[in-house]
Amino acid sequence: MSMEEGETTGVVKRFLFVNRKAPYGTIYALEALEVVLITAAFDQDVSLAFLDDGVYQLLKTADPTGIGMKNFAPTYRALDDYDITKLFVERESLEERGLPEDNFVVPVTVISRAEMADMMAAQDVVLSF
Amino acid sequence: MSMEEGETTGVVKRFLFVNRKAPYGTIYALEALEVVLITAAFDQDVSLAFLDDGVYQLLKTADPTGIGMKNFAPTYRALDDYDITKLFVERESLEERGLPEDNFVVPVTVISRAEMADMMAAQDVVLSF
Amino acid sequence: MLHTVNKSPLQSRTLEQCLAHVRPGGAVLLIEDAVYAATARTAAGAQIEKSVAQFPVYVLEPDLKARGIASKDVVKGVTAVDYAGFVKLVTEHDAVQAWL
Amino acid sequence: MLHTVNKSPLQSRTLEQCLAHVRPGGAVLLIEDAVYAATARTAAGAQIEKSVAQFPVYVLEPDLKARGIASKDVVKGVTAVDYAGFVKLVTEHDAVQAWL
Amino acid sequence: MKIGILVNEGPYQHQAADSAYQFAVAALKAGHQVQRIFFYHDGVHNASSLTEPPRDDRQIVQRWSQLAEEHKVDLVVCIAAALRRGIREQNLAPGFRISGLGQLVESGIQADRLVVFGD
Amino acid sequence: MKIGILVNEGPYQHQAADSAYQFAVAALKAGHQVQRIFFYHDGVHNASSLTEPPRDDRQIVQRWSQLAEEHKVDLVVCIAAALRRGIREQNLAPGFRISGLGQLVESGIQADRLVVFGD
Repeated sequence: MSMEEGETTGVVKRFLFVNRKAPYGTIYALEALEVVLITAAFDQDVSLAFLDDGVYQLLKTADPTGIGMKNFAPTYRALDDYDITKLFVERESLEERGLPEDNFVVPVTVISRAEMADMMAAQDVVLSF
Repeated sequence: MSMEEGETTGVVKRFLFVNRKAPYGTIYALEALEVVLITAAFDQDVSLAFLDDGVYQLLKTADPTGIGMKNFAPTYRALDDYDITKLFVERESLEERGLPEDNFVVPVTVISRAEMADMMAAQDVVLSF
Repeated sequence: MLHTVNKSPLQSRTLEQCLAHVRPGGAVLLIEDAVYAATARTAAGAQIEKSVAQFPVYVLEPDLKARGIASKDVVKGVTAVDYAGFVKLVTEHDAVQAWL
Repeated sequence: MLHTVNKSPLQSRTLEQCLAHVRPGGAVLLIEDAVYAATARTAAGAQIEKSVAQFPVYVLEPDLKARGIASKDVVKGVTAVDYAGFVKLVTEHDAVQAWL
Repeated sequence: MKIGILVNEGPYQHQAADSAYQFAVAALKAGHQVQRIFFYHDGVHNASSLTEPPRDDRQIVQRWSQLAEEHKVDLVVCIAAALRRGIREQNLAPGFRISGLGQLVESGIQADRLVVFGD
Repeated sequence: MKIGILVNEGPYQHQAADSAYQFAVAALKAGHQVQRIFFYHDGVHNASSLTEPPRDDRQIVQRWSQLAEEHKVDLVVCIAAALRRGIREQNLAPGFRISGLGQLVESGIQADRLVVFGD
């Protein structure tokens, strides 16, 4: 990314990236992460929401070598370098999938569906893939 | 299609085309129909199954001009020229969608889910899109 | 927030997930295959009928017509809009969230 | 008939549609995102546990591993197979039906 | 108002490219500015100069090119997604340009609304 | 046994192209004949010679070409679907050929099994 692209006259917007799809079955999770990393460099107020099958994206046990793919979950750790720490995971989505709250590749904040809805309503730009 | 392609040494197999997706939201219904028309020319034993959202493909009230697309449902009428008359529509799928049994662009046979399952089990080649 | 949904409620669980995340001031617009959700005599339609008491629900008319759904078969309380109406809804809400 | 399913049961209704159309002699193979259906402590998993009493249900192990699901979290009665096993299942059944 | 658009799916397979186009046309007609249309994921296929759909079907790629020409709409194709899927300068239709993901983020910042079309 | 394969989705966006490939490799390894792999719908994008994914990612198109070369697998791209989506002789990867839908029907007739991968 060039400096020129980064010039956006000091505007800071609340960007939300909504992750609702499972990893590997489609590329959405991986390419969404690529956008998040770029957005980080623009000094915006970035949040990530993981709900529905999107909660599967963060499992630290993932190992896609058997299907010839790369494990991209560790890339989420790079977000911390950009001070992106608002990773919200929906509790109800975890419960529906029988998943524990502590099996993720990065630190996350587990919130309720109602809190998720409130958080969504407070955003300026919502990107879903 | 060339004559050469049509030469398949007199083998007649039971071909089933499974249509489970709504029209227009995706191209699957249209491109599935294109395969059916080609298959007809190969003198195979062809059946079409419409279930789940696939039952929406045959509604005679469709009018996609407002979204810039062509109405392809009338093309189903061409099947009759090839003596393809085994068009099966699942009753339970209609009921779940609040649809009547007589609103289709071509004559169909409405069958139960159990009959649909039996019919599927009797096929040699099943194509789904 | 304007929430858009584009999946059939009979094939996908996206609509119910969306409806569970709408807040006061929010609205839902059904487009593409999600327009089937606005049809009467379906479970999704019954759900939508309940939702309209809490927030506005719109349906894109060109997508309804494409799929052969008559206006009389749209559940009560749902407002049909054309693409101009879609644009207007986008400008009237502070942001748009697509439920893909 | 070998039925393959590739959609997550938590996003799509495809799995339940497939299960309703399996006949004696038929079997189900869960691949791609459908492997989540074989996980314990989910509604789909409970459904699959009931199904295995009626017909064999298989799950593609490389897809399970890719998604970080441990073998111990797979519901009882479901058999994990690799791609060689997938091929073997295809040859053992007289036809294959993909539920897409 | 300035409106940005994101298209995540290719032409013909899903309706997303059609819906985005109809929305863009309606936005322009209502006097709004379509600040940018960004093509990501399979959306990059909307920029292929090599498509040749049946004559009686809508010409999706050509429609985009015309929109760019007539209304000076900025059509941007994500370079990473394009390389993955075989879209390059040599098969890029008129009116499109290939650039980085930063252009999408910039669109989110500069436009008053960002509308996403996908599957 | 003779096995035919149908691929309905493009590379990278959905896993279908990956699953089909892994299945084909396993079938060959087990001594079966992969009679034909037919690419339909967005599946035609699997034949694009212009894809250039990140180096550390799998090279889906190249993998197909190698399969064709090493095992004489017949890779057929549907001409109607390909024209709609911008795949032509000029951007066709090695080992693929463009032909009609009749080739898919023929595959269904001649192969002992037809396995479908899609979305």
